[in-house]
Amino acid sequence: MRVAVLTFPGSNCDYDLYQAVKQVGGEPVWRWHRDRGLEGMDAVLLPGGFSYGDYLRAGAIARFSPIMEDVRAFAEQGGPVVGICNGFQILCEAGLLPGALIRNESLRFQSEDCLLRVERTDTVFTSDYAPGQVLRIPLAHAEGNYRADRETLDRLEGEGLVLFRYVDESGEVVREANPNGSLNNIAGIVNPAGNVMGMMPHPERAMETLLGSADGLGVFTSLLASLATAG
Amino acid sequence: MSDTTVSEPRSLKPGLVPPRSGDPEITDEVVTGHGLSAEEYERVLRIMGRAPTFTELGVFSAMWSEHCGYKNSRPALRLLPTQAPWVIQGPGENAGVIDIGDGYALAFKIESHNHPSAIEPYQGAATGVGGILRDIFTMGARPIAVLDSLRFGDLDSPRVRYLFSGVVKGIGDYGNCVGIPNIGGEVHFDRGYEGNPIVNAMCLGLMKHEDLITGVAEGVGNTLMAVGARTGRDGIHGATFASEELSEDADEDSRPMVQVGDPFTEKLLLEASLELIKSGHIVGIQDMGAAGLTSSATEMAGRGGTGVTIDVSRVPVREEGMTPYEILLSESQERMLVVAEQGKEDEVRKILEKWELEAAVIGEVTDDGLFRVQESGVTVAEIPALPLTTGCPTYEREGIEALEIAQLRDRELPEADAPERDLSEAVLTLLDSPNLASKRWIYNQYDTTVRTGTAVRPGGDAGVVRIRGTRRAVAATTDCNGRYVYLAPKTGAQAAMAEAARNLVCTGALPLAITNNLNFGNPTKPHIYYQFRQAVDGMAEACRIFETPVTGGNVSFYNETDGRAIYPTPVIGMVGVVEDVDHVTTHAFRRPGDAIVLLGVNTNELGGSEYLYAFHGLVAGAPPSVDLMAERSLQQATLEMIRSALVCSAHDCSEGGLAVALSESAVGQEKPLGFEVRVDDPIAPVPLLFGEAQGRIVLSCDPDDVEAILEIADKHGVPAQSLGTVREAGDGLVIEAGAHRVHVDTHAARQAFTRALPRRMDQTLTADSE
Amino acid sequence: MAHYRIEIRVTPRPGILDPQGKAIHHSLQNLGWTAVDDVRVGKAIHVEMEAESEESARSEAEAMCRKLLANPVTEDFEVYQVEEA
Amino acid sequence: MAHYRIEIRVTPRPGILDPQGKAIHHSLQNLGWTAVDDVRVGKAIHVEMEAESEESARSEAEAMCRKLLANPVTEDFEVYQVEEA
Ligand SMILES: Nc1ncnc2c1ncn2[C@@H]1O[C@H](COP(=O)(O)OP(=O)(O)O)[C@@H](O)[C@H]1O
Ligand SMILES: [Mg+2]
Repeated sequence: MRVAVLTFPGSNCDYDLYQAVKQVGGEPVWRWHRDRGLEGMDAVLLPGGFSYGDYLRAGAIARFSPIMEDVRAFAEQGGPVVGICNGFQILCEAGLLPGALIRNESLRFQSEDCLLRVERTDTVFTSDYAPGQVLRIPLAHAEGNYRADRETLDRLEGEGLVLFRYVDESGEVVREANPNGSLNNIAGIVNPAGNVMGMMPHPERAMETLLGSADGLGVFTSLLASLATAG
Repeated sequence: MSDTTVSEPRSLKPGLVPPRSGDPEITDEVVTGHGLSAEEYERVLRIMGRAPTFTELGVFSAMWSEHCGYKNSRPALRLLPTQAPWVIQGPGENAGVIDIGDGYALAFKIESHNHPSAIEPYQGAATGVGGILRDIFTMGARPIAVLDSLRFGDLDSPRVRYLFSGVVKGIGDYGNCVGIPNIGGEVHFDRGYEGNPIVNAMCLGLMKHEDLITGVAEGVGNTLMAVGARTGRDGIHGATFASEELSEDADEDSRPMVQVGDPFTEKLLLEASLELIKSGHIVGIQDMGAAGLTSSATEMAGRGGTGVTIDVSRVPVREEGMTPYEILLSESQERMLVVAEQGKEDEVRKILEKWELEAAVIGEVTDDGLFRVQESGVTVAEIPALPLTTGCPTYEREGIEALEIAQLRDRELPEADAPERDLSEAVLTLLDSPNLASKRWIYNQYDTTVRTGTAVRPGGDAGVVRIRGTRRAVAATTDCNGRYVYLAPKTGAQAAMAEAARNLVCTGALPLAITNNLNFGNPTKPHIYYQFRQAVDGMAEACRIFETPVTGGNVSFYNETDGRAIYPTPVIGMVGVVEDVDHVTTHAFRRPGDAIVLLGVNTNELGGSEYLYAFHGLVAGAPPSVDLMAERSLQQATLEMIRSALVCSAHDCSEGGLAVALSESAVGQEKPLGFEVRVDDPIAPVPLLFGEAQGRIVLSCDPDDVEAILEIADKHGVPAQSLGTVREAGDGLVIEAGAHRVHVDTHAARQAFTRALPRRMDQTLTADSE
Repeated sequence: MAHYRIEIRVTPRPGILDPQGKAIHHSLQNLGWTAVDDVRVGKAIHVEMEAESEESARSEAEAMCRKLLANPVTEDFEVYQVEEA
Repeated sequence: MAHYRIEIRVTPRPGILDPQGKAIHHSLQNLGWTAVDDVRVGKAIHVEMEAESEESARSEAEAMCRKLLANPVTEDFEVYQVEEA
């Protein structure tokens, strides 16, 4: 399974994503933002980091990178696209996912493990998790505060497009578990077609217990499994 | 005072250079304003065989500043051991490099940005991180971790809170953006640093042996290229400025323009530099750091035994009308000087373009030993290169201990015999002390997990990063207790070395080498020079006994405000290797029922302790003594226990003493535990619980393994005793000391420990608070 | 063609949380400015460009805002000053 | 007492590197706005407060800038609009 890992100027989790894909048996392929073409790719990953230094707004400049036209086309044909952290921000800026990510309520960069509840397991990104499973996954961002207008939010909730939510240890959605002020404790969402996913926490950093947690594996094994059945 | 310089290097005499129109005339005031003494100026005249031009004077001033020239430190630094079979690159390069096995090498270095951070904490600290990252990747190594060692005044001052929060944000924003995990550091708050904070940043980088490259201008005819950001007027004469004392009423305009960091450009520069080095198109590369283009060009020529010619009109600039003087001395960030193989300039440019950066040809390597600067072809400076770097005058000074410090050390201490307060309350108060409390408020602002290598994050004894594709990991720590060094510089420096080594072995790592950052006051004052010299002596001895040579470092003098010096603070940055990631150990107790064992000996030493500062506002007494041989045995014993898989947790026992070390192991983790221990040493309870005796480590292990642990300790001649047991959180923290009993509620202890910094920092911050 | 200096203001849309404005408001109150009852923080963007006329400079600036400088989900923009220089 | 709306601009001091402005400038050029030759980015701060008079509102705002809103080492500020509302 060939999985494109994009690198924008300022991406810094591309290496980690590359390793994660490799670890679950996929074939990661580097793609520099000025390279064109995603032919032959089975999935596309947009990494975390600080594309263009997060200047202006996180993701605002990267969304105009040449490769983003190909990402849009790839997504429109139903290809799976995952944006993590800065990748999520880019997908929102590009309009491939609804809403926006603004400054954390604390106004500080926030780096810690968070607990996430898996809201749906019938997607290509979460099929290897148990319903309601609580994951421990590192996050590290300054702009992860998810915002959308009322209407969009109602649609996300109504159509079950929220994939991950910040929760406490017992799996409850509580204010204290919310690291950045996101509406409804939203940590990750999927588009209505179910093939474009964005999340702020970093599953690729939770791939082995030596580093603290292996709970992020499921995102990558789910994706690879779906590609195997699709292909 | 004696001038002990090596004989002047032989070199060509420079030709005549007419003054450049528009440049100021050189008067006595101009010379003094450039920080050169009359004798030093005499020396300039001898080297030049004529009067320097204004541009040339600027170059001498920067290169012979304390910061670049190590005027007052070089003779003492020669005393430090620098060799071991695993040292690949010792002092003198952008960073030191050691072999860490499996074909890998580790580059590492520490650097200070104290002065810039005192003026503009955010940018000062940010650019400090930027500079140290560049020192690492110019060696061909990819940065894999950052640590930061910080000192501020007491947090009840609004100005201190402003500095502290700005510095932390600056360090975080820069490292986070570039994507280098922070794996540890330290911070101390003490009135001894009021007005003059310390901001030291350390970086580790990983490479394969064959990727090593150095900052050498080799090969006559090779091309000098300026790479990265454009040159602006920022930070002109920063190196000279960093070599002066701060004064509260310093004229704003006399200060160099603040350098602003651009971590985004740094990230591109990092990738481009590593690609350049791999490409084989370049022979040398160096950061344009302190004293900018001047120091990078002359140092590279000095190391190569060559000369260089630069035309400043070819340097890409940010502003119009910059003079040669300004271009040569600008400290604009995110710039590199590269020596490209002749004919490979376009290849170099291509790589930089891919990363959306500029590369401009600005000069070439020559064989005449001269640093020659031209402006559109007209020579404006011509100086023998070697005397600029190695010919800097150096001074070995008389040191005398200040009488009042000797008196402080000898004074009688309160509570050395009997406690004046409730001991349980005292534990809670100490856990709430910003010096002992959790530093989570800091490292929550640092990305600690990017690059997916961090096996031990900040908050433990040392940070640990595993090396992908091997069983190995590297560990690093920074340590220094300035109070100890203040009270007894030699012992204090040895305590810093000993603590660093203990911190490493507690994570399962064998200490291998150090870098150091010597933060002191004005070395021309005899009692400051005394501190400096004693500290270096102490460090040298410890380096020899621990077999941890020095591979590089940094000296920051003149850390004084209005004549008051900081505590002498020789920060030790120590690195080590964990041979098998299975040995990685942390400080946190793991399971109720585990046995708690103390390695080392409790002593009756309360001097220099946090207890005295917290309850009596005192920095006094003799700091705890250091037995280097005993420390070494302790290190070896601990490592053997860990490698034998006998140890569940290991924690260095130092600041705050035994009571605090035990509490940290219990509540310094997300799921706190309790403990119950008994200590029967015939020592009064306050020094027993809160004295900071060196050479101690608190372990926990399976009760069945206690005997094996005691046996290993015995084999190494390390005293050890079983103290008690890890308990459930609900059982509280219990210490019986003779007839005294400490009982602290676990939740209360955790609250004190975790809330200490946030509680103090959740207040309005303003830039102008006094 | 003439040279224009353009001042643009990009501000959080009403109803959108403005954490920075909230924090500054809070700080101002702590510092004694109790008469302050609202603070909003946005970006002040200064652009210099060549253009045919003031109108065309303005309309270019507005186009930049729509395309790049402001995010319509969370921000409003205003080109409040266009000056020939 | 009356209610005032105050607009403040805090900008990087001339000569100080503005990496954000640089990146936006670069991006605008890539998007075809080649006539742009400089971009600087600062903060646009909107304050609402009660004050005795326009002058006093202005002088309070300037005091806020000096005390909190601008960093004197790296930033200049300007209270460019004070309006009764
Ligand atoms: N400035 C800092 N940056 C990052 N981590 C820090 C900093 N200060 C403290 N820490 C973390 O908190 C831990 C505890 O700090 P400290 O009390 O100095 O520990 P120790 O006495 O073991 O050196 C450090 O080991 C480090 O991991
Ligand atoms: Mg320490």
